[in-house]
Amino acid sequence: MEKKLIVSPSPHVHGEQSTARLMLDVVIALLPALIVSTWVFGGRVLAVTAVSVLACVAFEYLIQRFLLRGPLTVTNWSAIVTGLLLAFNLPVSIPLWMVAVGAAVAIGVGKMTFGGLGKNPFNPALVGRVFLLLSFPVAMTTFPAVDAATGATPLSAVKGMLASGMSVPEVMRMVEWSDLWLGFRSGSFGEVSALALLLGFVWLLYRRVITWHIPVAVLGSVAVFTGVLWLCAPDRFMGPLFHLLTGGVLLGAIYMATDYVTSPMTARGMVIYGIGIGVITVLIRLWGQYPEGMSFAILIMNAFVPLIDKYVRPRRFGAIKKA
Amino acid sequence: MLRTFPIGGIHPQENKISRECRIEAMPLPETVTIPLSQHIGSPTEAVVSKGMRVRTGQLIGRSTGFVSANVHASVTGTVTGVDTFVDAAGLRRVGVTIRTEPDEWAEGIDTDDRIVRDCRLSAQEIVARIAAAGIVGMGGATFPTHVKLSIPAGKKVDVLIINGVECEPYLTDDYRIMMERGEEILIGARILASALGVGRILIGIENNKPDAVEALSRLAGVVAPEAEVVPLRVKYPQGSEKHLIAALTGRQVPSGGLPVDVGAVVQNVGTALAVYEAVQKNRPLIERVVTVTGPSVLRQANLRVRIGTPMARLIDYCGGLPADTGKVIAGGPMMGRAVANLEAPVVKGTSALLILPEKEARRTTAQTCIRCGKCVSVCPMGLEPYLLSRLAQKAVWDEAEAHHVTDCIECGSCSWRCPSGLPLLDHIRVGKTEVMRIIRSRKA
Amino acid sequence: MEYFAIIIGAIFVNNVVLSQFLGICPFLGVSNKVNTSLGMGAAVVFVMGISSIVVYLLQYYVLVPLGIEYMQTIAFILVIAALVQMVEIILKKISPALYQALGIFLPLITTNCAVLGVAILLVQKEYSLLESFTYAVSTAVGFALALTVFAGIRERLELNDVPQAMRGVPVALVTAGILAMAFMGFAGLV
Amino acid sequence: MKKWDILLKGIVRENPTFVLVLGMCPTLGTTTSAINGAGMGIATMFVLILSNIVIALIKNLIPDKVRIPAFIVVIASFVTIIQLLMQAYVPSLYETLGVFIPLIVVNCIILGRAEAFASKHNAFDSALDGLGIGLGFTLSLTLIGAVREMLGSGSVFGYKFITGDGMIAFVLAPGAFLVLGYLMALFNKLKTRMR
Amino acid sequence: MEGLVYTVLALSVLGVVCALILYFVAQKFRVVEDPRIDDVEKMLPGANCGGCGYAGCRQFAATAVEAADLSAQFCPVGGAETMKRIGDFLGKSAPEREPMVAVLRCNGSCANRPRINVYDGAASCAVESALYAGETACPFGCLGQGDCVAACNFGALSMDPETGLPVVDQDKCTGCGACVKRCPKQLFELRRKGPKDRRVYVACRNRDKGAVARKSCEAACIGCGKCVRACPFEAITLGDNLAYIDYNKCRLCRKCVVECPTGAIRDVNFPAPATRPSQNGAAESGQGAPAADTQKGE
Amino acid sequence: MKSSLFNMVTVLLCITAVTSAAVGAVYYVTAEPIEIAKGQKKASALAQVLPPFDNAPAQQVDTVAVDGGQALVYTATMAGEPVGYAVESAAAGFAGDIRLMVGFDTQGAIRNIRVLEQGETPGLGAKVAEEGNPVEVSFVGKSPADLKMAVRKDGGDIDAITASTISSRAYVQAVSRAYAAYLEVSGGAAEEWDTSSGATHHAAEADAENDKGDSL
Ligand SMILES: Cc1cc2nc3c(=O)[nH]c(=O)nc-3n(C[C@H](O)[C@H](O)[C@H](O)COP(=O)(O)O)c2cc1C
Ligand SMILES: Cc1cc2nc3c(=O)[nH]c(=O)nc-3n(C[C@H](O)[C@H](O)[C@H](O)COP(=O)(O)O)c2cc1C
Ligand SMILES: Cc1cc2nc3c(=O)[nH]c(=O)nc-3n(C[C@H](O)[C@H](O)[C@H](O)COP(=O)(O)O)c2cc1C
Ligand SMILES: Cc1cc2nc3c(=O)[nH]c(=O)nc-3n(C[C@H](O)[C@H](O)[C@H](O)CO)c2cc1C
Ligand code: SF4
Ligand code: SF4
Ligand code: SF4
Ligand code: SF4
Ligand code: FES
Repeated sequence: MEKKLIVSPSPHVHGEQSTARLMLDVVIALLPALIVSTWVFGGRVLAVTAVSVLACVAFEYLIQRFLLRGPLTVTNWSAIVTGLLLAFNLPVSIPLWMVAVGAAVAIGVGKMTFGGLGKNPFNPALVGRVFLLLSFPVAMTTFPAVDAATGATPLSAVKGMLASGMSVPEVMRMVEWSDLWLGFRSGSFGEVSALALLLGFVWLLYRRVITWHIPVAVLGSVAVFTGVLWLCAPDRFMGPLFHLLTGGVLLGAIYMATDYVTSPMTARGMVIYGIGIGVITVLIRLWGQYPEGMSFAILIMNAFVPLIDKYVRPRRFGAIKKA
Repeated sequence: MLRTFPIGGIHPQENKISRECRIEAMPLPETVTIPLSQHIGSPTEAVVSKGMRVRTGQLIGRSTGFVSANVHASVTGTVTGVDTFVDAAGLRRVGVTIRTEPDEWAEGIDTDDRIVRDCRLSAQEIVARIAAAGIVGMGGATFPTHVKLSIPAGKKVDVLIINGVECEPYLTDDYRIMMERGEEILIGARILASALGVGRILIGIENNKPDAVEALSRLAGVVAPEAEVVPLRVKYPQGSEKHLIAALTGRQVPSGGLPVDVGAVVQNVGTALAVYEAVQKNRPLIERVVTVTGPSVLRQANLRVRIGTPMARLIDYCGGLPADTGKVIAGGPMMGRAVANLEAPVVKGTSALLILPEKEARRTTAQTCIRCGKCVSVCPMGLEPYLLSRLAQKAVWDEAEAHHVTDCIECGSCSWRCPSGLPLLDHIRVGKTEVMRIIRSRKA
Repeated sequence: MEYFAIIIGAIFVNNVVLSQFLGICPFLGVSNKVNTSLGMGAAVVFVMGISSIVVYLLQYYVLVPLGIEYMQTIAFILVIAALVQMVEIILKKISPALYQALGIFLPLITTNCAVLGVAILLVQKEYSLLESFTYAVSTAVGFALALTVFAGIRERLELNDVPQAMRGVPVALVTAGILAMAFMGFAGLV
Repeated sequence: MKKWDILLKGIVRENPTFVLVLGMCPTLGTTTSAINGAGMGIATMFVLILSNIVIALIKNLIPDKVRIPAFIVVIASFVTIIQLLMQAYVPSLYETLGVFIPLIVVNCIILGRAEAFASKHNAFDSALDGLGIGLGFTLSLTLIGAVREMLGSGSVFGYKFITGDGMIAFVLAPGAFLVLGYLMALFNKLKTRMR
Repeated sequence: MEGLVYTVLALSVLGVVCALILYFVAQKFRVVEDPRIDDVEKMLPGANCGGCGYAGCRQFAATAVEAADLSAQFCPVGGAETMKRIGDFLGKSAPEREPMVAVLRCNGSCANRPRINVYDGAASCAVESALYAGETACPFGCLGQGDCVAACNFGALSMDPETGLPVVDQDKCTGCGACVKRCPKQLFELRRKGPKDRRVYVACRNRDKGAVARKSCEAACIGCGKCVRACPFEAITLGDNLAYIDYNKCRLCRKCVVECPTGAIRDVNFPAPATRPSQNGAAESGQGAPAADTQKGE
Repeated sequence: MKSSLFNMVTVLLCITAVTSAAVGAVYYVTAEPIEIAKGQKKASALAQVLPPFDNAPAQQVDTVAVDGGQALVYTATMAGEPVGYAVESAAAGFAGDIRLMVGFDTQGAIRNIRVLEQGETPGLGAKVAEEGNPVEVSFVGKSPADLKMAVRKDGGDIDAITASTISSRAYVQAVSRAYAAYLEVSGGAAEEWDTSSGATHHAAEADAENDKGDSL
């Protein structure tokens, strides 16, 4: 008998991007930061990362296999991205079992509860991280010292100093800008090197994995908000560059706020979302109890994404009413 | 910066393998089966019966309404049946089967190759000839051309657009006729313009065919001074008439509206050629150019084929079905329809036979939507394909309607782009059909 | 600044639903559609605003002078119930449109802990009349905000197939849990 | 209906927390530990039984139009009584449960049972119904409290089995939602499996 | 003791004032509504908890009064008892219909109807049907993508991997007709369950002429009309080359079953297999007695 | 039962009357135990932070305005002579006010400190309420006048609770306020006491010195 023809609806060809490849690109983009962190903090970085990634993949597999009994999708690399980003948000000194707990919460609560990839309303890595922060605040806010610097992160050190009555110019004089760019400072190990993170950003843009909208909106709104405050009261508020380079702003803006699943679908929506994140981050940093607000800000804006998607629709062709 | 349409769009691999193949006439097949309905609108009524002898170009199916198009015998021979046959989709259709003999042309048809430039007919006469010749849009939609030329009262058309975009990958039939029959196309365009009473003709051609742009521009200076050839940035689906109008004039056809609403009429280059032949040569639409192509096809070709020729004959003529064949597509890879039955005939709307090898033909297994928003960003209509597809799957028709599913032009950009390989358009099409049905029944 | 602190505190920092656990039943029950939750939210704002004033007057002009503060619970619930019902009846008559948009949610509010809870809290916090009103309205706005955001998420979950066992209330609760985690970030804002 | 059935249905088949999903505020707000959960449950049960009895007794005397207000007044009185008693004799528990004690008034379970059961049955059955539903409520709250306490502070009923702290998130607000959510999923799963 | 007096007085006055105000407001602002709403509301627990998803008991009542049936509504507080009372009051309790069951009018198993091409689109009958005739030569038969299975809310349908056809579990099927509506090929029909759950029907929708039909599927109805002639009760009609058995007239004698040359007629839940000239239904081939069919018996 | 205006009002009247009477009765029964229960906490705190006394300090209250609000000073006497002062003061912690009862002897040395009220995070800031926590221990037996009233992180002498600087700061500040109130009532030089915060200026200077050359 003759060969059977395949029949399917159009289109019959497909673009070259695939989900797994996109995720792989994110992993590649994160490598420079991982290398810098290992250099700065030592080999334990790799241990924490390995535990986090392996635990994420393992939990996803186990849950899919035994609880959901659905098709296995662990091969699409998304759990690896979650694992990497979760690890990047942890202090290097955290006990490894806590990393595993964080991974369990990230994947179990943050992702698989809702049905897995693509269905979770909140960023899984951040659900894991915030859970750890709330549960083990001591371990999560104790950072090992780097290179003679104090153990405190720049943000909390500055917050402390300002609280203890020092003036901003005094504090600013102590900021070692090159360390902020390169990564010689204390903090969650993935967030320290601004240059490495920006390098990854360029890769993601080049591979067209993400668009500029979210990162630029986040960074822009942080810069504008802190910039205005700084111009109005330079002796009370740190300048915008300091806020952009410290804490998790870059990591969050480039890699976590851009998570497809939990961010808006339209360009305009993304800008609104990004601005929301920037503003909330600064609010928490300056007036809240926590020295850093990026994780909370992203989670809070995640919650608004469905509403943004509902009310901010794409520009339609021929949307003008028929004459 | 070249002009293009404002929202979305993609750029798939062009793969115009057959672009250098000159149009050649395909030998007459042994039999042809000519469907009685090859257009949008009411089917025709057979005026021949089994056993009758017909001549090439003779009317065999008479149009039964305004939106309908005559069907003519494409060969000379004996009618062996007016009966059901199985079409490319495997469905039962009614058609006239003719056993072929050497051509004897029906009366009044000018078979001479000489180009006739002048046309002194009035608009009505032109439209009447076009209607008599059974011309339908050759761009794929097969909408009867005489209907398009009858502008409804109260509407005003100020520009005729000739669609030479050919944005689909692989296809080269429009390109070849532009290269080889440019002068006739321009004369056809002038005839169309005078039928519409407009003095401005825009010819849109994507910039991946600079030689066609150049050739037509040169000819336009000679035969059609009112025509302007405009090169366009390469972007799919520029060939869609709404997007072509937007690219050329900046006007957007309103949602749910027609080109006439913004004063434009769009015709394909093939249609313009057919109009030339109908009006100047009195020759009905009995043949068309079909690209036969595909990565493993032995002999790439652009064939002039009589309507009703079984597709299998074209493939045989081009070296037979390659061993690795997975899929045969009537049309381009973005919009064309996969063929289930190769014995089905070529019809007025068949622009190409594309033969894809198995490994390119298979779809990747669909994963879940990762909400990347890429489908939204490429949709040329500014829709939200991920949502429409989901709503259609869940049968939430009112929401689908509220999100303008009926605006979808079925270009397939969304499915092409989706990294998760979701068959978005498959579902959207079902949703669109269902919503259209609901809207119609609401009106009724 | 005092009022600003009350407003921010009540809406974000000590959100009724997410950190004080008041009004959870309607939060889970009426959050399937964004449009419904907007109506419900508006109705709560309206009722809480009025009831805060009435409760304030009742407390400081009846219960305290008579020395019977311990009758607070009974007196408040009675007055709130009557008030809500009255508003409903009047609304139905004078503005059927408004009733459709907002009034239909009124009965739900009587047995919503948030209204009684806020009444008790504003007395506990010894707010002045204006402060009470501000506090009540902001709390209600916080409720409406949480409800609407939540409805948005639930509409989205509705389209995605959530695992069978989690469908309905369980996934809603987990979502609320994550939302509560996120809102903890506002700690200390005021 | 068999007496036994009246009593038992509140515990599983019509469990107010896991099946009816009512009275969520105290369920979430007071279950930071097993003992707090139990306390709240018992307080609610007390009101539930007494108001059921009283309403069953007076149901025939009440005109339709003021039925609901009358019930509310009865319930509110019992709530106030228990409020006063707790303040006097278990002040520390009263302080922990805080505003949720007066809020028993608006707990939908109580008015719901008054309407759905007590206003149609005799006093004894109504008391049984109150006891059953109350037990179901108390058990659920204690269970939730125990889980949260175990995960959050590493102890159950105040008995500590690990050194140091647990996962503090579970004693905080988010933990309440999470624990209840997953317990409910588990409950659903068990129920379908049993069927 | 003085305090006690105040307490009683204050509360009583408060209660009475509230009652009076409410009474007069209610009088003054009365709105005429369907009185049944009030009646239904009275049957409800009045907890106004929102557990039903409606904005309070009254809205629930109003919806119940308006709705065609109560299947979409449930009051968690009142429970089934309350729902039944409301249903009885409104006369909307499910009417005692004759028990119906869905039957599949297609015999085109893989064995009867070889695949001649491969479908590679979205796994949905609606999509496939909109595209083309399907993977077999019969354009009328089941496409096998299982839209009907997804449509069934009661888990009564499942795809049989052997035949590629859906199977009805007659114990779970409630006769709701969801599959009838969903199937793009209109292959499902609701038929009377029949005495002892027995029924006879033509399991085919092929309207091609006999020769064509025969070529596309071995078990197709070829419109030969033998059954029409065999039926003593005139229950069978022939139209468009297709036979149809009217279940109101059919007395389950099974004369047609024996007569049909292709085995297109199905009999369900009969004790012994009827002798048929051809035993080629794939569904049948696997099973012996009781009579083969696409329905799972008890 | 059918409703009429008359029976509605009567029934409602009866029910409110009966129930309120019942509640009233319970109230009178429980009034005394409630009073005692309420007083108990304060009384026990007073007993723990003050030296033995023979008066009723709870009755002998001075209200002193300090910068962040009010402080209550309870004076304990023995045979008419003041033997100690207990000061109730508060400062804003991580979550709401931390309210302390600070006991001073007549020399101004802190005898003991009890937490009356706090809403800090369990497992973290809530440790300020535990007896013998490091912050409390840093104070007991010393006079604020001899201490640098700030946590070590801010350059002071007070040990903080791990990862709870904010709560510890609030604690220090509350003690500081208590001391100010104490000075006021006991006739000390209250004006010279700076209660501004747990961190005074010299602390910040010291901090800056320590950190010279460090990068952030
Ligand atoms: C997505 C899409 C792509 C199209 N591409 C082309 C094209 O490349 N060339 C073309 O002539 N018509 C194309 N068409 C058809 C045109 O929209 C339009 O029908 C045609 O140009 C009208 O001319 P006709 O009536 O002469 O065919 C396309 C339509 C769609 C929806
Ligand atoms: C119902 C219907 C009515 C139409 N009426 C007109 C018309 O009045 N004037 C016109 O220029 N085109 C008319 N068209 C043709 C469309 O504008 C368009 O050319 C055709 O649908 C194919 O376009 P496409 O290939 O882009 O899809 C009509 C089409 C349809 C389906
Ligand atoms: C959930 C959570 C609760 C916290 N609660 C307190 C608290 O009650 N008191 C406190 O001083 N710090 C608390 N913190 C810690 C502060 O956020 C901050 O890390 C700390 O005050 C500064 O760190 P340090 O004390 O090590 O300098 C908490 C942190 C988290 C994550
Ligand atoms: C650009 C990009 C950013 C991502 N960011 C995150 C992230 O921040 N956290 C995370 O858990 N997963 C992230 N992922 C992986 C994946 O989207 C995530 O696991 C889904 O949220 C799971 O449904 C990212 C993926 C991409 C492509
Ligand atoms: S097929 Fe429809 S929805 Fe998809 S991109 Fe094209 S127009 Fe948009
Ligand atoms: S392109 Fe695909 S994965 Fe991305 S949003 Fe659209 S449907 Fe989802
Ligand atoms: S019976 Fe109909 S709906 Fe079911 S699988 Fe076959 S074609 Fe699809
Ligand atoms: S006997 Fe069989 S094939 Fe003939 S008409 Fe009847 S059902 Fe069809
Ligand atoms: S218990 Fe139902 S709203 Fe609070």
